[in-house]
Formats: sequence, structure tokens, C-alpha cells
Amino acid sequence: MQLTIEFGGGLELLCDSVKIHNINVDPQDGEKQGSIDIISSFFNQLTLKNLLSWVRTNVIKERPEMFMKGDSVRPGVLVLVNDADWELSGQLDTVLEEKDNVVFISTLHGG
Amino acid sequence: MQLTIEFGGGLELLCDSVKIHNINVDPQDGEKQGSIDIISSFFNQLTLKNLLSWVRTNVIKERPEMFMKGDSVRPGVLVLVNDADWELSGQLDTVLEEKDNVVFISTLHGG
Amino acid sequence: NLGNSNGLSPDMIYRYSRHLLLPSFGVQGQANLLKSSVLVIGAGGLGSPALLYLAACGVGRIGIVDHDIVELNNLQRQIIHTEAYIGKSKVESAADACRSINSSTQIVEHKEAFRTSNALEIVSKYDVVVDATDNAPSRYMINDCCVVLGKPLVSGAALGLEGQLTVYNYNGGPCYRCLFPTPPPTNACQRCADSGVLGVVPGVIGCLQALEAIKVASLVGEPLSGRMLLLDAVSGRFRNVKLRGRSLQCEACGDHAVLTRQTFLDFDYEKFTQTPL
Amino acid sequence: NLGNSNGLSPDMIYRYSRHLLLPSFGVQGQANLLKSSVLVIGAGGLGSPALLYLAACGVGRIGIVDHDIVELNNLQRQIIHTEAYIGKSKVESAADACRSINSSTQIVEHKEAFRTSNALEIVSKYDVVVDATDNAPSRYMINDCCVVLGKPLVSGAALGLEGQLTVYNYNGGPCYRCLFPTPPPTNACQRCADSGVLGVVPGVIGCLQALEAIKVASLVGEPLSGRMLLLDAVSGRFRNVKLRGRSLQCEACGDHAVLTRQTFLDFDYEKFTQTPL
Ligand SMILES: [Zn+2]
Ligand SMILES: [Zn+2]
Repeated sequence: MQLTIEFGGGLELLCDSVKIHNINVDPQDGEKQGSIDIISSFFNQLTLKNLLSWVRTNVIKERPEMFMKGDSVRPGVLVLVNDADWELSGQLDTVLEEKDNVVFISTLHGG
Repeated sequence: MQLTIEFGGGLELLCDSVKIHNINVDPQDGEKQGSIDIISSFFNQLTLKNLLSWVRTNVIKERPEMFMKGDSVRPGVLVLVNDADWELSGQLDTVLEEKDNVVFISTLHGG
Repeated sequence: NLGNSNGLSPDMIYRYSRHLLLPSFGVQGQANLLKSSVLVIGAGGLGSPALLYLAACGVGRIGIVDHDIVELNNLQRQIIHTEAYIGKSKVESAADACRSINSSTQIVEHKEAFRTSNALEIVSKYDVVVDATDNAPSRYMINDCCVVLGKPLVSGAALGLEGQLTVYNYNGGPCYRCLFPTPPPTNACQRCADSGVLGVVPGVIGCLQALEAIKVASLVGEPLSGRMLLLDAVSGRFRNVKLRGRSLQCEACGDHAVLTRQTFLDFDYEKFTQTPL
Repeated sequence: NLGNSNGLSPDMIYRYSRHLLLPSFGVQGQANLLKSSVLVIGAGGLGSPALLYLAACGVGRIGIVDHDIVELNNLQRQIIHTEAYIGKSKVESAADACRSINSSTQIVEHKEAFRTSNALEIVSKYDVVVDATDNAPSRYMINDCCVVLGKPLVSGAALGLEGQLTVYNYNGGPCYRCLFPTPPPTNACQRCADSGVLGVVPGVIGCLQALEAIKVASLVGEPLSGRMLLLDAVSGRFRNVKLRGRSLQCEACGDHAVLTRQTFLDFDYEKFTQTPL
């Protein structure tokens, strides 16, 4: 499944300062890596929970604790699916579709 | 065909100051109105040329010369199809698809 | 157009003529602004442009809260302050600048740190609050104070080459805690002093905060409630984001929230965020 | 971080520390800015914030062109001018304001109308041009002058509750005439004086013009060439638009264009646009 994932608010520093990543997540790939989270159902659906796990393994290069806490994102990170807060689409259970755009952005406090 | 059309830069004044219009353009409707431009092909394709004609008839309420000149838009109007300049998609020959967003915006000179 | 002057003096009609000519703003929008009051907390990178535009546009009364003094390394982005004010109070500097562009607007100086002990009294005197601070505990404190007092909160932030903007606690929309119930780890909270900021980025966000405050105060337009603007200055792109609604579980504004004036006074925001104010 | 000072004095290192701390900007970006020069044409609604941020951030030399004097009805949006300057030259007022926030930046005053007769000489002295004017003939004239001299042009506009921003003639991208080969009918060209403008809207666009000029001058980031930002202040939404590329048929920058210094001098922009300058 082709997805675009983006990092902002400083989270890009966890992946070599690259903000936009065009990725291809194959549920089968995940299985080979031993992650049972990758296949969410018989229908090969990819959920945001699966994606988070894939991103931590394949995209995040350092300090994963700045990205995740438990099986969700750390406090202070907004997740946007096609420019909408993931709370509106089911949070970790959000089912992703081909060409979806997922943004992980840390809230800023500066001024 | 469901489309969203938007007006900006003052062009909304030509249609009761409404900026966003969710429209449903049926090539058959156009034929009944006697406009041969509405059906662009056997495939029921809607081109931007057809859409302009439909908009002038059905959306523009006053001073159509501020919107069109000949069969195109007047000088100083940018046409955007899904946020891209229509020059990139074939200008008047651009073939529209379901749920496309078309913006007509007049260039501003103020400061 | 200018027939019904709605109590505007001839000088005001002339000063605000570009607003009065605007059909969607007009005399009513201007009259609403002139009757309104806005509190800007922080006279730094965000507060500088926000204050200048709020003063210029004709907000009736503007409050400024800050306890800092102007330093040379502020001037790269805090355009309301001049070299002549280095070493002086930011509030005094900003107030003088606002008065010099619009002597008909009332400017109130709050030369003090914003704390739970003075927050309720200060905020209660204004219609709209602009959060132009630079740290996590202030953001939670300002949010909670606005929830307690039912004030709309225009929140902006900028760091590095990015900016964020939204309006909290407005018209049934979410508050800051609805979005961020748990504070982030302290090492995720960078200030401009630590990580730097391109000066014009808080400039853009501060102007947009003034715009949102003007919309709320004038009752014109659709304020960014339940929505957020994200600016990436490197690419020059904005992202228009749809946010969640008010959370029923929110500890500040939710249906079972226990936030009151008293719990607000007793809350330790520095301990909560593990960050000094 | 601040090891290689690249010729920056200790005062400058302190003043610009928030830029130097930024990994993606740093000493090199600041050194580029300090060596650069920017011309701002128009010290009005757009020029006010653009000039303040260009001066604050450390552009080495800033030129200001305007022939107007400050009037009370400018102050609703032209935040660089104070009441004390009403009746005085806008250029003088803006230059004084820029110097007061950054005495280390060189400010050049061009107290004259921008015309074909002086355009080439003025523009040739700067690296980047900011179009902060308010009428169609000036926009065509500035564009053509920038094409003749190969200068990048940061173009902003604001009217009512809307704003537009792009960078022309930069890095192989389109120029103003590529987009608008034929001028619009005169009754489609409204000025702020005729139709009004919400003061903070040119504020936002002017800040964004400063941002784009800083990106071009510092060689940091991706300037808005071949792209346009549209602001709808009522909804608080920005639109990121992809524009056409350079037009081979363009009469200014196309492959068969006949625009030269001489044809520029002879061109009648008022007649072309049917609008007085
Ligand atoms: Zn809440
Ligand atoms: Zn061209």
C-alpha cells in the first residue's frame, strides 16, 4: 500500500530530518519481520496501529521514545489522516487506504 | 457529475457573494438547455469549456463579462483544477472528473 | 456606505475608512471591535505583530502581560521593540509602540509574570485572550483560566521554521487539554532560546493570531475553532487541519471536569509539565 | 554551533543568535542575509511588515521606494508608520522605523514614484525585489524591470479579506506576464482605497513576502516559484496552488520576447493597463 507520511514540529529530527516519506507498506513484509501487528485481518487491512509499528521499525532512526509511548504516539503528538485529526477516524483503529496521507506533528510551545 | 466550484478575488460578487458552490452538472441537462457545448463526446465527458458555459448560465448572476471573454475566462482570472493552474491540465480542454474542485480567482492588485 | 456611523467620530470614520468600506465588515464590524477588549499574554515574537495589528485596527482596550525586559537578541523577531528600549520593560515598550500608532485605543500594562495567583483577575477583564507565550506550563495555565472564565483563546506557536495556530474554547469547540490531555515529555518541549527560530515565522503566526482575535471580537468570519493551521516555512506551505471536537472526558472542559476557580488556583502547572514557567 | 562566526561581530552573534542556533539556517544563512540587498517597492500595507522583518532579520541593505505621505487612514494597517509621522514622507517614516529596530542594517531612501525612467537604475542595485504596490500598471512595470535585470520578484497582494503571494522570475519559473499576458479590464482592478481591506490581511501577506525574500536572499528553503499561496481570511484557510511554468510565448521572458532596457523605457504601462499609476 502506497502512503505518504510526514513529520513535523521537530519529529523529523528522529528520521534524519526528512519530513516527507513516500512509503510502500506491504502487510506481508510485516509478517516476515515477525510483527503480528502488521496483518490486522483477513482483508489485509492496514490500521494506524500497524502503521505506527511499521514506522517505528522502518523510518524512525533515533530516540523512538520521542515518537511513541506504549503502542500509541507520545503525548503532545497530533496524528492527522488526510488533514483530519485521527480522533475523527478512530485513532489507532483507523483503517488506511491507498494513497492516504498521514502526518505526525509535535505541538510547538515556542513564541 | 458532482463538482465543487469556488470563486475568489471578487468574482464571488458575480454570484450573490457565495464563494463555494456544490454543483451537479449532468451533460443531459445541458443538452436540454440547447447548449451543444455540454456534451463533449460520446463518453459524456465534461470539459472545462463545457463547465464555463454551464457556470455562466447557471451560477453567474450579474456582469458575465467580468467572468468570461469569448469562450474562456476574462484576462486576470486564474482557473485552478484541484489546486493546479489549468494550463497544466489542458486549459479549456481539461476533462473534469467526479468530485473535482475548480476555482476561479481574480488576481488582486491591492496592497 | 458610511451613512450609519454607529457612534463613530469623524476622525474614526476617516482612520478606519478601509474597514468601513468593506461590505462584509463595515460599520457594524468596526463598532464591535471598538467595544471589545483583547488580552495578549507575551510581548515577544508572537505578541509583537499581534499587538501592532490589534492596536492599529481599533480594538477598544488591549491588555499586555509580560515580565521580561527587552534584550538585543529579541530584536531579530520582536519588531514592536526598538533598540532604545533595550533594558526596559517589554510591556512598557510594547504599550508605547501601540499608543504611537493609535492614541485612541486604550492600552493596559500588566508588568508581571502571568501566574495562577493573578490570572483570573487579569483575564476576567477581557473578551478575548491571545496566547503568545513560549512554554508548556503557561499554555496549560492560560487554557484552564480561559475555560474557567469562558473566554475564547487564540493560540499560536512558532519554533524553528514552523508555526501552528488555532482557537480554543470557542463556540463549543475543543480546548487545549481536549487535544493534549497529557503534557509532553520535557525533552520534547523546546523554546526558541534553545533551538532557534526564523524571526519572521512568529511574525506570520502573530499576524494570524491578530486576524483570529479580530474575527472573534468583530463577529465577522469563521474563527479557527476545531481547526488548526500549520505553517512549514521551508516549503512555504500551509496545512488546513480539521481537529477533534470538545472531549467529554476533558479534565478542563469535559462533562465531568472538576476545574473551578479554586482548583485552578491550587494547580501546580510547573509540576504538571515538569517545566519551569 | 557558533564556532565558525563567518565574519560576524560579537554583537551580531548575540543579536542573531536565534537564527544561528537553527541548524537549517545557521551562520551561513545569516552571512548570506547580511551580504544581501532587498528593494521594497511600496511602504504601505504590505511594505510595513515586510520592511520591519527584513530590517530585524539582518538583510544587509534595504531600499524603500514610495512617493506618498503618511495619512491617518493609512494607520489602520500600515503599522510601520506612527501618528507622529502623519504628513511626512512614507519612505522617511519607514526608514526611521527600520533604523530604530536595527541600526546595523543600511537603509536607502528612494523618495520618488517608481517609473520606467528610474526603475532600471534603482532595481539594478538590489538582489531581490518585493512588490508591495497597489495597482496593475506598477505590477506589470516591476515585473518587466525584474525580467530585464534578472532579479527575483516577491509579489504580494491583498484586498478585502483575501491575499495572494508568489515569487516570479526565479530559478526558471514564470513571470507575472506568463500568468497574466493580457491586463484585466479596468473595472476589475480594485484598490484598497475603493473597496476596503481588513488591515491585518496585508499584514499576513507582507510577513510572508518577507519570509520569501529571506529564503531567496539566504539560500535557505524552497521559495514559492511556480506556486502561489491564496489566503481567505473569512474562513482562515490557505490554498497552496501549483502554477504553470515559464511560458515560451511570454512577451517579457519567453523565447522570442523582445523586452530590452530600451523597450522597457518606451513602454506605456498606464496605456497598457488603462489605469493611472
Ligand atoms: Zn477541553
Ligand atoms: Zn514571462
